[in-house]
Amino acid sequence: MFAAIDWQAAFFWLFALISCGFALAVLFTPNIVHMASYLIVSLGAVAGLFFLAGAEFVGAMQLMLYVGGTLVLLVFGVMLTSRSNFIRMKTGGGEWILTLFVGGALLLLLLRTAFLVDGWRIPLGQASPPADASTTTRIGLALSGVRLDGGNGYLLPFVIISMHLLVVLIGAAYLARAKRSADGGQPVDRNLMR
Amino acid sequence: MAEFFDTSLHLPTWLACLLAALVHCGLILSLVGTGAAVFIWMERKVAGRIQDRLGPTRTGGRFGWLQSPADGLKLLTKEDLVPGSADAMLFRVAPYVSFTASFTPFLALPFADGWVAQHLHTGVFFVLAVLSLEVFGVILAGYASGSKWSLFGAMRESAQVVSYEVPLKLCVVIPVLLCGTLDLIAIGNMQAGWMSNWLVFHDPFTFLAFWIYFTCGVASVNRAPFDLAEAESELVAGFHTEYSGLRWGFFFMAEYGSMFLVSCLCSVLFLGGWHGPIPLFDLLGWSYGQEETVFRLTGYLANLAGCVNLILKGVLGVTVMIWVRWTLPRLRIDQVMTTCLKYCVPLAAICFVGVLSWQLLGLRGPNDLIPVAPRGVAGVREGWVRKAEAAERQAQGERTAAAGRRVAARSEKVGG
Amino acid sequence: MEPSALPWLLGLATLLPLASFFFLLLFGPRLGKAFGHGAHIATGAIVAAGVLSFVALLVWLGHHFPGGGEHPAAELGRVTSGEQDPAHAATAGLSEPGSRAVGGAGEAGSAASNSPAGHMHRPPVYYAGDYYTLGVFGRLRLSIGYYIDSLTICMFCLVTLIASCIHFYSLGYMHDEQHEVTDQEVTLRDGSHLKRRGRPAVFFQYMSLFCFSMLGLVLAGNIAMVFVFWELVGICSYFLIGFYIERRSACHAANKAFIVNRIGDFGMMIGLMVLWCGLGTFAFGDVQRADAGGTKRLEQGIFSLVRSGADHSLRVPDGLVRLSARDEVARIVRGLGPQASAEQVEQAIAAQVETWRNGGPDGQGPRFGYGLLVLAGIGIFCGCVGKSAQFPLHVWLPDAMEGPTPVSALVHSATMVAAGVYLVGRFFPVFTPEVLLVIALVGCITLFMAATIAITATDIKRVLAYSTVSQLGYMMLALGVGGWVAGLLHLVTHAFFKSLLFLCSGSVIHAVHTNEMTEMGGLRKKMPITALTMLVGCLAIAGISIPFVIGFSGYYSKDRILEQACSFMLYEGNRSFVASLLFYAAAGGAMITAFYMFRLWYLTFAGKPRNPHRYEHAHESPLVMTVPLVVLAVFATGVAWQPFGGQSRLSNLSVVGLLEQSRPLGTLADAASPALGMTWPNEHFAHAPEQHEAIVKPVTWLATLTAWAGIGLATVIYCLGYIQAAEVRRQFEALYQFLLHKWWFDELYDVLFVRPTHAVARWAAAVDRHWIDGLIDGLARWTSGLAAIWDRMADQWLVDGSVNRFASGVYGVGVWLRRVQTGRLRQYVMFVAIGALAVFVFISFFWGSSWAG
Amino acid sequence: MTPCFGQITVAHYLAVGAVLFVAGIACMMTKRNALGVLMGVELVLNGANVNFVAFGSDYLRPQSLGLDGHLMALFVIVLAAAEAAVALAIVLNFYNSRASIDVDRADHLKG
Repeated sequence: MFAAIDWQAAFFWLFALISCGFALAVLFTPNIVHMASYLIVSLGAVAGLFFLAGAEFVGAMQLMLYVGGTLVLLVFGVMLTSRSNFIRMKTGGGEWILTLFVGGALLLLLLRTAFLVDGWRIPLGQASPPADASTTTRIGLALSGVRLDGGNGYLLPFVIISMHLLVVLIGAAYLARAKRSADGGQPVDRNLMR
Repeated sequence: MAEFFDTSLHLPTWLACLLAALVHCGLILSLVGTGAAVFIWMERKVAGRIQDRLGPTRTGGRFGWLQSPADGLKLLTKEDLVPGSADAMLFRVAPYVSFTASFTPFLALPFADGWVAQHLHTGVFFVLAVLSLEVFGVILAGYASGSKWSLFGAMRESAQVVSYEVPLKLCVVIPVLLCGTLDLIAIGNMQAGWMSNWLVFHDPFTFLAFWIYFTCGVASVNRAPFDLAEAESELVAGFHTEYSGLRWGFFFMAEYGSMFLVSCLCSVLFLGGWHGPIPLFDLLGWSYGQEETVFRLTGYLANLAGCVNLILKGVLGVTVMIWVRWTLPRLRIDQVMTTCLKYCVPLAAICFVGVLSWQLLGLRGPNDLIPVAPRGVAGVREGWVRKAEAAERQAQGERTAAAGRRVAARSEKVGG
Repeated sequence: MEPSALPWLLGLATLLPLASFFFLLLFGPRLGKAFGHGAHIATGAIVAAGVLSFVALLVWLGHHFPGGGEHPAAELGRVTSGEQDPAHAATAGLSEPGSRAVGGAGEAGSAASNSPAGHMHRPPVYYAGDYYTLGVFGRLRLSIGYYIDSLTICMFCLVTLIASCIHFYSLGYMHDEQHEVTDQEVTLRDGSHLKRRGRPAVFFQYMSLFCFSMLGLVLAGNIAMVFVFWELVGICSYFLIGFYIERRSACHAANKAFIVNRIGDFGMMIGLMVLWCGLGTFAFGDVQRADAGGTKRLEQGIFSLVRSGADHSLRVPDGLVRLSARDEVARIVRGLGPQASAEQVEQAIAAQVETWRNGGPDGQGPRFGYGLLVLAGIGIFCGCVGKSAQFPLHVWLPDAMEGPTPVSALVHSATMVAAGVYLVGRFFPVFTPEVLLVIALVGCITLFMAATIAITATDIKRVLAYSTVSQLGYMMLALGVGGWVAGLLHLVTHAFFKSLLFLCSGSVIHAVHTNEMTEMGGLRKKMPITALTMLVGCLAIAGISIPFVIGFSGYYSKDRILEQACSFMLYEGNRSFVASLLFYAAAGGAMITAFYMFRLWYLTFAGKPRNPHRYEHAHESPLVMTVPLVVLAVFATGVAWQPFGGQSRLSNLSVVGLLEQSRPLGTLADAASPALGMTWPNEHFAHAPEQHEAIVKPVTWLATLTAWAGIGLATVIYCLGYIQAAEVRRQFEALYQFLLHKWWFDELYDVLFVRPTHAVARWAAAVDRHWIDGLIDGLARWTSGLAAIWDRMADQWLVDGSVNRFASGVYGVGVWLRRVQTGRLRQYVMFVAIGALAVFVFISFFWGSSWAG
Repeated sequence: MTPCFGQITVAHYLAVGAVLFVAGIACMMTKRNALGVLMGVELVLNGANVNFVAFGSDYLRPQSLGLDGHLMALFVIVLAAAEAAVALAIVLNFYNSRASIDVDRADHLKG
């Protein structure tokens, strides 16, 4: 194990800066495609944070699902935002100020809370993490209802969330289906080919 | 490697790690970059042969083997054009995204037992996740070009890739299921032994799943007959219409890199990875044991041979892709989607259920017919669970020592 | 089959039409042609009931052959006094429920052989009991009981036979009802005729219910049941008369029939109450019943209670005596004082009962209880007057001809009106001589009046209706002068020939679609079977015969009536104007009967067609209608015959023989009425050989001659045309008008009852409208005024005001808050963020940072 | 060493999560493009996820949530995917009816 502590800190700062920076970039970019790109970078950096925190499976999931999901967002952004009028979807300066004020207050509050609790500020110290820290097998077993460390199994939530996903998929497909117009057989939505 | 730098050369740890990382990156880049160049040359030659031509013959001697470096040189010297209506930043970034996405997975791809840049427990997952980012670059390129052709190509690409990821991942889950791990090294090692132990021959369903995987792999890297994103007969050149020079080259490097990656992943998952059809080094006893960590020359040789083995298998896969490209006509977009959603997805699902049933019923595969099977697949998953349990207990023990009473009580409960 | 099966046979026969009724009620409208729209169900039910009735008749004959008593007890002569026989009183008519009755024949007291007729009389054999006891309320026992004697069985056979014929006939007659009907007699406001859906199922449903009611009435074993079925018969009659409900006349007729019957029923209820108060029982016959202790106890029925005198002579029951003499009873109780025990009081009263009954020791005082008995008899007769359309209440029957003709035949000739006569016959033992005289007088008036009205009627069914009234008068007369068998025999024979006549008239109406005889004529060529059977009916009702040899059924019954009337007239001490009137009116009525019946026949069938159009379209009725006519004609001819002559046992096998079996107790004795100074001769008085020359022969010849005279007159006027009817009419214009207007009875009633009632009603309505309504309206106005003030003060200002103010306040707040709902998503998000911030700040104020440490 | 720049602790992760969260919220508040709002939602969920993972990490704290944190993060990811699918379908419908994805124009229900 060659990842020294300061290296971990360095990488943490790297990923944290990337993710926070690009999140703010998402916030301040008017172009939707740029937003999506920045978002992907930001989320990728968050995945890096996950890896750093030892949650490699969650990190991989983050990469796979969020990046995939954002990809689709990107596609939709391209599809649904015509180039000529996205410029006009501008937010007024007053709203920006208000947003920044509220957001800043919230951020300050959250940051203060994060560093307020002593238990959260005490580092792990010299206690080294477990040698074989693979979480994948344990997560897999937990999802199939087996917890080796004595916690609760997650079989039922897993099944429920599977059903949830299925229902959502069907529902989304139904919502987004091409509606046929009364006169012709062609779907109304031809944006895909524009 | 990092240990080597750290302990043998007495470098600072950070420098050792950096050096090790650089070495790994260099190796992979050179390997894949060279590979890409070779593949481009090979593609031309194979295409020529299939079309009853000779292909490149002039540059660099008889076989035209300097054709690819020459092309590279030409591309390097070209002007870096950005169209006026393009989104300049994204237009510039897009090729790198693609390139990065196709090369990064090699970090987690083992070339032999332990020969991996970064050993990840979720190797399969990582490879697939990063590989799926490649399409991101394509879409960015298509969008940023500010051209209709490019946008069309990008849209087609996204639709196709997103769709084909479903059957592809379903097929990938099958070896994962059989082996009980996402660790590529473990998956490869479980296929040691005779050729019959390769997962592709495990049962009829894995055999079918292999072919589906390969088909979907071809589609997910946008190779013919699924290369609708480029579709030069319709879209000029698809998403990279507006690109030229080095950036265009990056796209091609990315494409061939992904082809190679998909083929290598296919080898590791289905075709025994770095293990040859005959377990020569196992029989010789040269191979490293399961828990063996000390360096041995014989073990090194065995791994080297395994690395060559895997690369050969990858090249074989790429060759098949090239062959297919110049043999089959391009599909229409609706045919592409039909192939995916109406054939590949159901078949993959059937394979998944079939493999599951095969395992549950305890049916025998070809490997069971061979009396001498050094390290079989059967019962591996249970073994892994036991191993994980043991690891967990160990971890629990350490945690008990470190942490308070609450965790200790929990540990006792597990022990009881 | 044992006689114990009789109740079940007859009960089943009664219930079958009920089942048919319910079936048709529930499923009738849905039955298709396969069931004749329900007609086949009803017909099947009544035919099955008929079969059961005849089986019952055979069972009866098998066990109680008429006249074949092994203990011939000579009928008592004119015994009006003498020792009563307690033993007999206790055992006469003793019966256990459903078991064989014990005819107390052997104990018929002093078997005096001074009966000139030599007929044997035994106390009637009957079976009485209860199917089911509905409940016992103190002394009052309500039960579904039966009382079966030969009269019951006779009536069952009669009713089911005629009803079966009429059902079959109805299949043809009511055929039009199976599809849409155009009622020519109902004109709508736009001048068109009413079109309606046919309702065959409804018709047969009512017919079934009627049959059930009539059979139940006959079977009933107590007065309560009789009353129930009596009313059921009435309501069925109401339904059936009003079958053509769309016709105003049918509506009125149905209402009239029902209301007039209610008047009679009111009297009947009084009679029933008197009987129940005095006797404490509803049952007719004696029933042996095991009480709670298991000991069998004989419960005496009305008949044996009333006829407890010597040789079943009429004797006022103790209960009535006590009821009447309650002042005396009270005096006795007071005299004994409060120390006396109940037994002592009872003994003291019982000792006095005989004295009270006989009018004191010397017989000169008031005869307690006798008046109540007379009242009971008259009350019951009132009901019969209503149902049998006797003199004051006869007005409904002719109007009831508005119903379909089969209904007229079934309800208003053969069965329902016969119910009144039947009831008089059934209650005959209860009637005192005074009541009998009333009955006879009413019958006499009715018969003469109705016969005269029938002369001028031109509606074919009205003629028959008045003829029915007249014949019912004959029956009442016969019963009133003591001719029990004569009256009931006439009931039987009349049922057959009158239903025959009605069905024939129905056949004619079916053919020519009119009731007016002036539109008919010469129809015998078109409809020979109808003409022939109707001729048979006319001959039967006229009582044509070869004297002493053979005759139509009417001959036998009418002869008996006249004989009884004659013997009543000739009986010593009876020679008075009233008695003579009874006889001569009957004899004259016989002539008029023959006259109007043949007038009817000639006008209908003989001569030349008066309306060629109708004549052209006339046709003989289908087989399903003519076959019942023929069957009924056969019965109308021969129902009263004695098929086997001589002295053999079989000689008693006739309707008369059967009826003799159930002759009520004590009616073969002469009954004297000191108060009236008259004596009712027993029915066999005239048949004594010594009376043959004096009574039988002259009466027979007289009857024959009057009949022939009537026929001759009719022939002369209406067939041969020697005398013009119109001239006669002119000659006796006043009389004609009098008869044509039915003796102005309707007008009389209109003036006497209807108009005063209307006047009273108007007055009451005026009082209601002006005084009561005014009062209430004033109250209401006052209240509403008060309420309006209250409304303004409290409700509008206080309640509504506050609510409205609150509501408008809420509305204002809502309008103000509505501005928050900008519909802008991002603003909502901002609200959420600010809210979260606020919550955080809020929490941090209270908990600080210690909570997570 | 100040607490902020020493060894990495849970608090640091929480800070990153807070920044992501606030950025997401601000995104939702300012973006008129429906897809921008969706991205804001994604950011918010990610901020939450960072917290989960941080609390569940064995590297950061002795008393960690352990596997539960990972699993919660997983579920959040999956549910976010589901939410994104439905939201995109709704956006598509909105676009089909209004030819725009400006959320400010989705104000039919305004009071």
